[in-house]
Amino acid sequence: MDRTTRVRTGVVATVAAATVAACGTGGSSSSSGGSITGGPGVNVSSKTITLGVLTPLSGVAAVIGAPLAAGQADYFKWLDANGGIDGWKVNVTTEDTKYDPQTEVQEYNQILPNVLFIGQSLGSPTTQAIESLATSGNVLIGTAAQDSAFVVKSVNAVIGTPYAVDVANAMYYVTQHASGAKIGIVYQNDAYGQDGLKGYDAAKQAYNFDDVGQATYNVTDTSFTSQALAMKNDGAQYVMLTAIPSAAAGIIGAAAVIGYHPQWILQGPAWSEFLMTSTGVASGTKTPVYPVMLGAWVLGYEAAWGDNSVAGMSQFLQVQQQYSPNQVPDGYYMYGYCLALMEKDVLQKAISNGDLSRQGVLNAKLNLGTVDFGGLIPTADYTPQLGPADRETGIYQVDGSSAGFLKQIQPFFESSAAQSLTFGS
Amino acid sequence: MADALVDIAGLSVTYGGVQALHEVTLEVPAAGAVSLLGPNGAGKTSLLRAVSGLLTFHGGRIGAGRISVDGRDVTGADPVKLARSGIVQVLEGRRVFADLSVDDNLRSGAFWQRGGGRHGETRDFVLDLFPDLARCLTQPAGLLSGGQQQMLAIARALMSRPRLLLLDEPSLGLAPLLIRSIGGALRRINETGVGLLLVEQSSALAEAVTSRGYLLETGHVRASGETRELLADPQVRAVYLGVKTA
Amino acid sequence: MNALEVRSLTLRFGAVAALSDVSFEVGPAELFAVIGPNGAGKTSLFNLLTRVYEPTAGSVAYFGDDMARWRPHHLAGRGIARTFQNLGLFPYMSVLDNVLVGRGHLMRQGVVRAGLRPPGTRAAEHRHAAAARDALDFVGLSKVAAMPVAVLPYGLRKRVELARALAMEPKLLLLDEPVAGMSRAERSEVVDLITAIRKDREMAIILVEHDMGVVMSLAERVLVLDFGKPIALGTPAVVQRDPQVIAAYLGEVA
Amino acid sequence: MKTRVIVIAVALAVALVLPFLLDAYWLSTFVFVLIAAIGALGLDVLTGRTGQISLGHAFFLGVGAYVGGFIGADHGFTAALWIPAAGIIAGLLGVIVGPTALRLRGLYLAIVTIGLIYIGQHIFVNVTALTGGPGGRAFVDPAFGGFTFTGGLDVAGLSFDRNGLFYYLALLLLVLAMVFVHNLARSSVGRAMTAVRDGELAAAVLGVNVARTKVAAFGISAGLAGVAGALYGSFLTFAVPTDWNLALSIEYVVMIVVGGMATLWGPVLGALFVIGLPALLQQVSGSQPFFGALQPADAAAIVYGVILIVFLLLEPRGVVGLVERVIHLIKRNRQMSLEPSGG
Amino acid sequence: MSTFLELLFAGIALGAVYALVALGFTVVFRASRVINFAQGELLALGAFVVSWLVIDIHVPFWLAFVVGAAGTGLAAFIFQQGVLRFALGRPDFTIVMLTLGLATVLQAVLPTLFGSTGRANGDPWGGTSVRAGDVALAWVQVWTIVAALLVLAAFWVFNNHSKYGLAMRSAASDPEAALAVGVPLRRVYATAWVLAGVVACIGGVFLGGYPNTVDPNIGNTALLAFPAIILGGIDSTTGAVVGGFLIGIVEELTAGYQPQYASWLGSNFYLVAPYVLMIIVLLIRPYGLFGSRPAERL
Repeated sequence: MDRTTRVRTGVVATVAAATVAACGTGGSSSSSGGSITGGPGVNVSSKTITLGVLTPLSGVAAVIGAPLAAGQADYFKWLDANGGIDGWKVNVTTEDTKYDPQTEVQEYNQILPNVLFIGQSLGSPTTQAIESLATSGNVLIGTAAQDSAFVVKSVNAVIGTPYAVDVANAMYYVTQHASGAKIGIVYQNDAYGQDGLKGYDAAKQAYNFDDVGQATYNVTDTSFTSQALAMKNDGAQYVMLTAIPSAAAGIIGAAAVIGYHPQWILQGPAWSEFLMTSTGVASGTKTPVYPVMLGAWVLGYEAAWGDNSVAGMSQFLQVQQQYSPNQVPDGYYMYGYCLALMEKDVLQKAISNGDLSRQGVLNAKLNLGTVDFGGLIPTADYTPQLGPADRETGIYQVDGSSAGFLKQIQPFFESSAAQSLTFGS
Repeated sequence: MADALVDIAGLSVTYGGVQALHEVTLEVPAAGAVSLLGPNGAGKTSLLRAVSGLLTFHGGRIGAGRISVDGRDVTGADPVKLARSGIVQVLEGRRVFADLSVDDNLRSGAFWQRGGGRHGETRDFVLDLFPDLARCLTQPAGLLSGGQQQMLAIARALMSRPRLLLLDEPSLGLAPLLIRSIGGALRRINETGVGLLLVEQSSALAEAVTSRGYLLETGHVRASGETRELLADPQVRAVYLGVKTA
Repeated sequence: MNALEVRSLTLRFGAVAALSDVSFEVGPAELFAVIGPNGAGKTSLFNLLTRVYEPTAGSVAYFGDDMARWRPHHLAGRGIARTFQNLGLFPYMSVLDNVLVGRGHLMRQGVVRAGLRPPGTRAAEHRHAAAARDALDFVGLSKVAAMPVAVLPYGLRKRVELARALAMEPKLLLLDEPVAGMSRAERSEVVDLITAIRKDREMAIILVEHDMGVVMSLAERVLVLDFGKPIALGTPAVVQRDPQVIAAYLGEVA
Repeated sequence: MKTRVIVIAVALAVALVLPFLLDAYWLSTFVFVLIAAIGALGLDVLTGRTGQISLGHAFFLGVGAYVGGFIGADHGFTAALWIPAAGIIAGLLGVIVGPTALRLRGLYLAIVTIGLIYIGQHIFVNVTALTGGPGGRAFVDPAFGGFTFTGGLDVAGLSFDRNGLFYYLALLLLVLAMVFVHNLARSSVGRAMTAVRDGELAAAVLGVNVARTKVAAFGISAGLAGVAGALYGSFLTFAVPTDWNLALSIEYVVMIVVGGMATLWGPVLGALFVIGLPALLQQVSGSQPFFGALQPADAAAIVYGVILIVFLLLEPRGVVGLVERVIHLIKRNRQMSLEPSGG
Repeated sequence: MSTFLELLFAGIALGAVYALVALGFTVVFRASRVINFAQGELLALGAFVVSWLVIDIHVPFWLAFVVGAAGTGLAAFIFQQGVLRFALGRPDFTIVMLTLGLATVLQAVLPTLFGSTGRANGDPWGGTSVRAGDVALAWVQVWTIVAALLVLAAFWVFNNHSKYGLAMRSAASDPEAALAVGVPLRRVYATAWVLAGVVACIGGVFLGGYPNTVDPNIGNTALLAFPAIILGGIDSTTGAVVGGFLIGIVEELTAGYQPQYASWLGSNFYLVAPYVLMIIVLLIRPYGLFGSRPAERL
């Protein structure tokens, strides 16, 4: 539906619309198809389901939002073209949040009456802003944020490994790799950084490694000399960076200037192909930090792009070739694709339960059990106990000759510290 | 009149709704020196602003009338254009660029002159006229005495080689001795062929410098004539000293 | 007791003396004028009297009280009102509100009370508005009470200031050039107004004015300043003939 | 006088039925507008009416939100307590901070108040117990006794959802704030504020205690910001310390300037402009990129920026000035249409 | 000791960028009496244009730098001529809002034209560095300081030895008096904006140098330079420069030592240290270290 007509019908539908929304869940109408209970965003007669996507398509976070939304949308397109879910087709309504919580709330309100659930909400602060609304409305949120706070909330459907778990696994890996090593962490002074620090502290408890120092920075910083110096003076041999790409490059670059070359460990979001070349692929112009980035470790839970040893890769590449042929190898695109895989399973379960109401979808997610992503990301478990769907991390190394500049050096693994990490208050 | 330097006819000036000048008619002969006398608020400054084009800077407007300089209509012209064509105002209260050196003050008056006022006849003339300034060229103007500042303000205006100098109370707050020396300088300037229109409260300066004068009161020309006669006029004494006229 | 006793008042800005060693006193019902050419220090004197400037030396006593510790906003409450040379009016307020600002010290009100406007506020406001209207009436401006000051011609604005000063119910009134920029007819109206004020109420008035006609017809005594120094003090007739005064005004013509 | 009553009545009537005419997007947008209008009204007391430029408003919004969170969410007290408390505590903080600014003027004051933003954020980040630290904290919906906004309300055949309830609460508080500011403006305090703005020294000589007046303006401004912040936090449900940033402060300054400073309706209309217009532009810009690359939201931002520039050039008195012109025009047309029959 | 020197040097390099940004603010302030809230976006614009020319069009860096600086100056000029010229005499508020309007537009235009991923600025130094005794310096940082000093020197020459520099100073000192003797105010204001644009581009390029990148966020650095302009005194170019270096050094030293020696001040105290310094200075000198107090008349 084109947007202007929606506004107009919105005005015409006036009181009725307000009342429907007012009633909260939008009373589930029983289906004409007999066994399926529908809800908002579900058209039982045409067998279509509409999902809402709230993601930044403009502004700074668009680098993440755009490929992530594309990966997700492309999978549903492919799914629809190949028979859907038992004949049910999935539509996606996308709104640009600009990564702004206020805009996110407005748009959540806007799309809510017409969608079954939020298929994607990107970002921690944005998702936090709609979480309690979703909780009271029993609306599932496909949460594209690895903040571990989300994994214990019933309305948040999270794929992948939380930041804290990633860091805990990485620290285990380091202690295995080089026992007695001096370790430090530089983290961003926000929720993301705090989550990384949580995993770091948990691993310290578990493995009693030599924590020589912790330093923070702020997203607005342009000088990272003091952080690099602090790590150097503390003698850290392994430095965890829970950062964003520009800051990771800044810290690593500043360290190189002062002749400090520890083993850098980048949290997933600290990595970007654009740190390496101007276009994000090997053919582009190399960036000044290219040489110092080589050899750094990157934490992740995604298979390397094009790694055909993974079962799900060929289909993934086929979908990408068909619907987004210009997409450069990009972890966020793959993440979006996997998010859609998980949501397909949720819908499949809800349909087989005969309940496509919002509550039905929530129940489906809570009791989904194991989801296999074909090796693109570790298999995940969704249970009523709540917790991270998976606790596995892979370790990659920045490498000039690999596709996407990353080469896996340690397949997915799960550490004891990660296993015992608890979440929630 | 064709040979007049300035010819003002029926000039009315308003600020917002307030009328400051009422149909003022006035004339400065070629190379002449004319004074505008009158108490505070009489409209003297407004008249100068109307001629120099600075009126718009103060939100004023020429309501009616015509100003011509050398027979050319300059009513409501742009102040920069007017300054380039030789009509320059010396503002009341000196207004030197306090944080700039004396030299820079002088040079800023010569923006449109070739060489930017670093050398040349005009500069030599000006420094000869005000030897005090020559002695403190590198000093910030703000540190000069009041009299020196007034000299600088006049000198700065001269640097643009004006043909008409509009002076707003150059004697303001100056000791008699200094007023006399400024008067001497103004006479010399006038002798070089630069016309003067002098707004004054101090009748001493007016008399020393100008031959003709106009008495302005509440926006109207009340009297005009020879400056000396004008100052002897009981009406003027009444305005200035409150001596009751018969 | 004298309304004002000024002793050796001196004000310096750096090396420049704006006022040096000025002494005079003003009786409780006297109209005292201060004159002098532009830049003589008249407004500086007013600024000292209203505590806007701190004197370099000297003292001022108001009905026997030393003013040294007062802040400007204390004056209104003590009964000192002032008009300003370049207008101290607030252009975007109505004429009536401008006058009411002058009565602020009589209607002390907390912020919360002002916003909540509890019962009884209206009556008090009416009372003050009535007083303000009286003052406007007195200067002949009741018709323009609701207009913003910005639209009034200069002459009327001067009168608004006068009305405001009167509405402050002063014991000492400082008038800074009350007729500047007025036509002759307006001037004589203001002279009549000031005369009427003096007849109506007992207050001391200090008048700074350029218009000698006005000064000479109103003042009982005149202080003449030149370059911040007092050069003459006496009745108008005496001052007018003083050769130093004539020299200051008309140069050394005579 | 009569026209004013009619305008107010019409505005109020429109405001009351508006929720029934809006979809959820616009209803939530209007809630943000109303909340912002309360905060803008406060800033206008300080900046528009007293002439003290402040870019620190966001700090007080944050304080209000956290006070609301502390009393309402952490201790479960009624909204009838935490909303006023947010205003009072933020207001007191304004009174405490205000005096540091007394010696400063114009842009110096503006930039020192930016310091308030940065120092405030630093405190917010480090006072974890109150603010949740860098990770932020959640707030609760207003609750009065056992009744909470979360589930909506059905009365007399009318149904109000959370958005609707928030709308009416914000509307009520805005109307109260407007009455308060209106009363203030016509009191001796309000006159003193304007006097301070237009001539500090003259005001002092007339008996206005300049310092006290400025501090009072700081207090009221911060107080209304506190109320707005508490509502904003509650409606948004979650905030991180960096939400109370300079950009938010600037947004409020734009509101009062664009709306029309030192007027009762200016802040309200300004809030509508600053929040409503981008929302409208985003709605009409569609979802397809323009020229293949220009994102609709970016296009909307460009159009908004251009409208802002053109509007400021053409209408120096702000939206209020525009509205007044329109009313004037209607009045004149009415008079003209009446004249022939009358004469 | 080497830690101190390294921090000090990093502080000077950071301060050089702040000084360049602050200079842009001051130039416009002296001409228009307003803070240009679009200065940060001009900075980003300049950096993007240079990066695009070098990386995508393969123009030699120095040529790209000149073209970028000219282009940014031109953009500022267009804004001054197309918008601000019509707002002469309007309240300061209105003019500040107009610069905000420009900032809004540029914030949306830049990512559309150049994308929002970080880009290299294309300078020839890359990640190379040089050692001086115990202290290592990145060439980009060295050149940043050199560039800042060169710009300051150039500005000093322009200010003190050129016709327009003189005109600008006189217009800043007393616009009416300047107008009265024929100083063309409009041209002076336009020149000021062009200069602000050029300085913004230079600041942007060096800010985007190794190990940083050019992205739409670098404009935010402009906001961090506010304490610099206030510290120095908003109408003083010398003050802008001194203030810039001062806060750069204070920020870096605080970042280096506060976590160790004054951890009770909280994490990332260096972010507010410049503001704390600014407020302390202002409490002692309300118009900054070099600023002039505006006269107030009654």
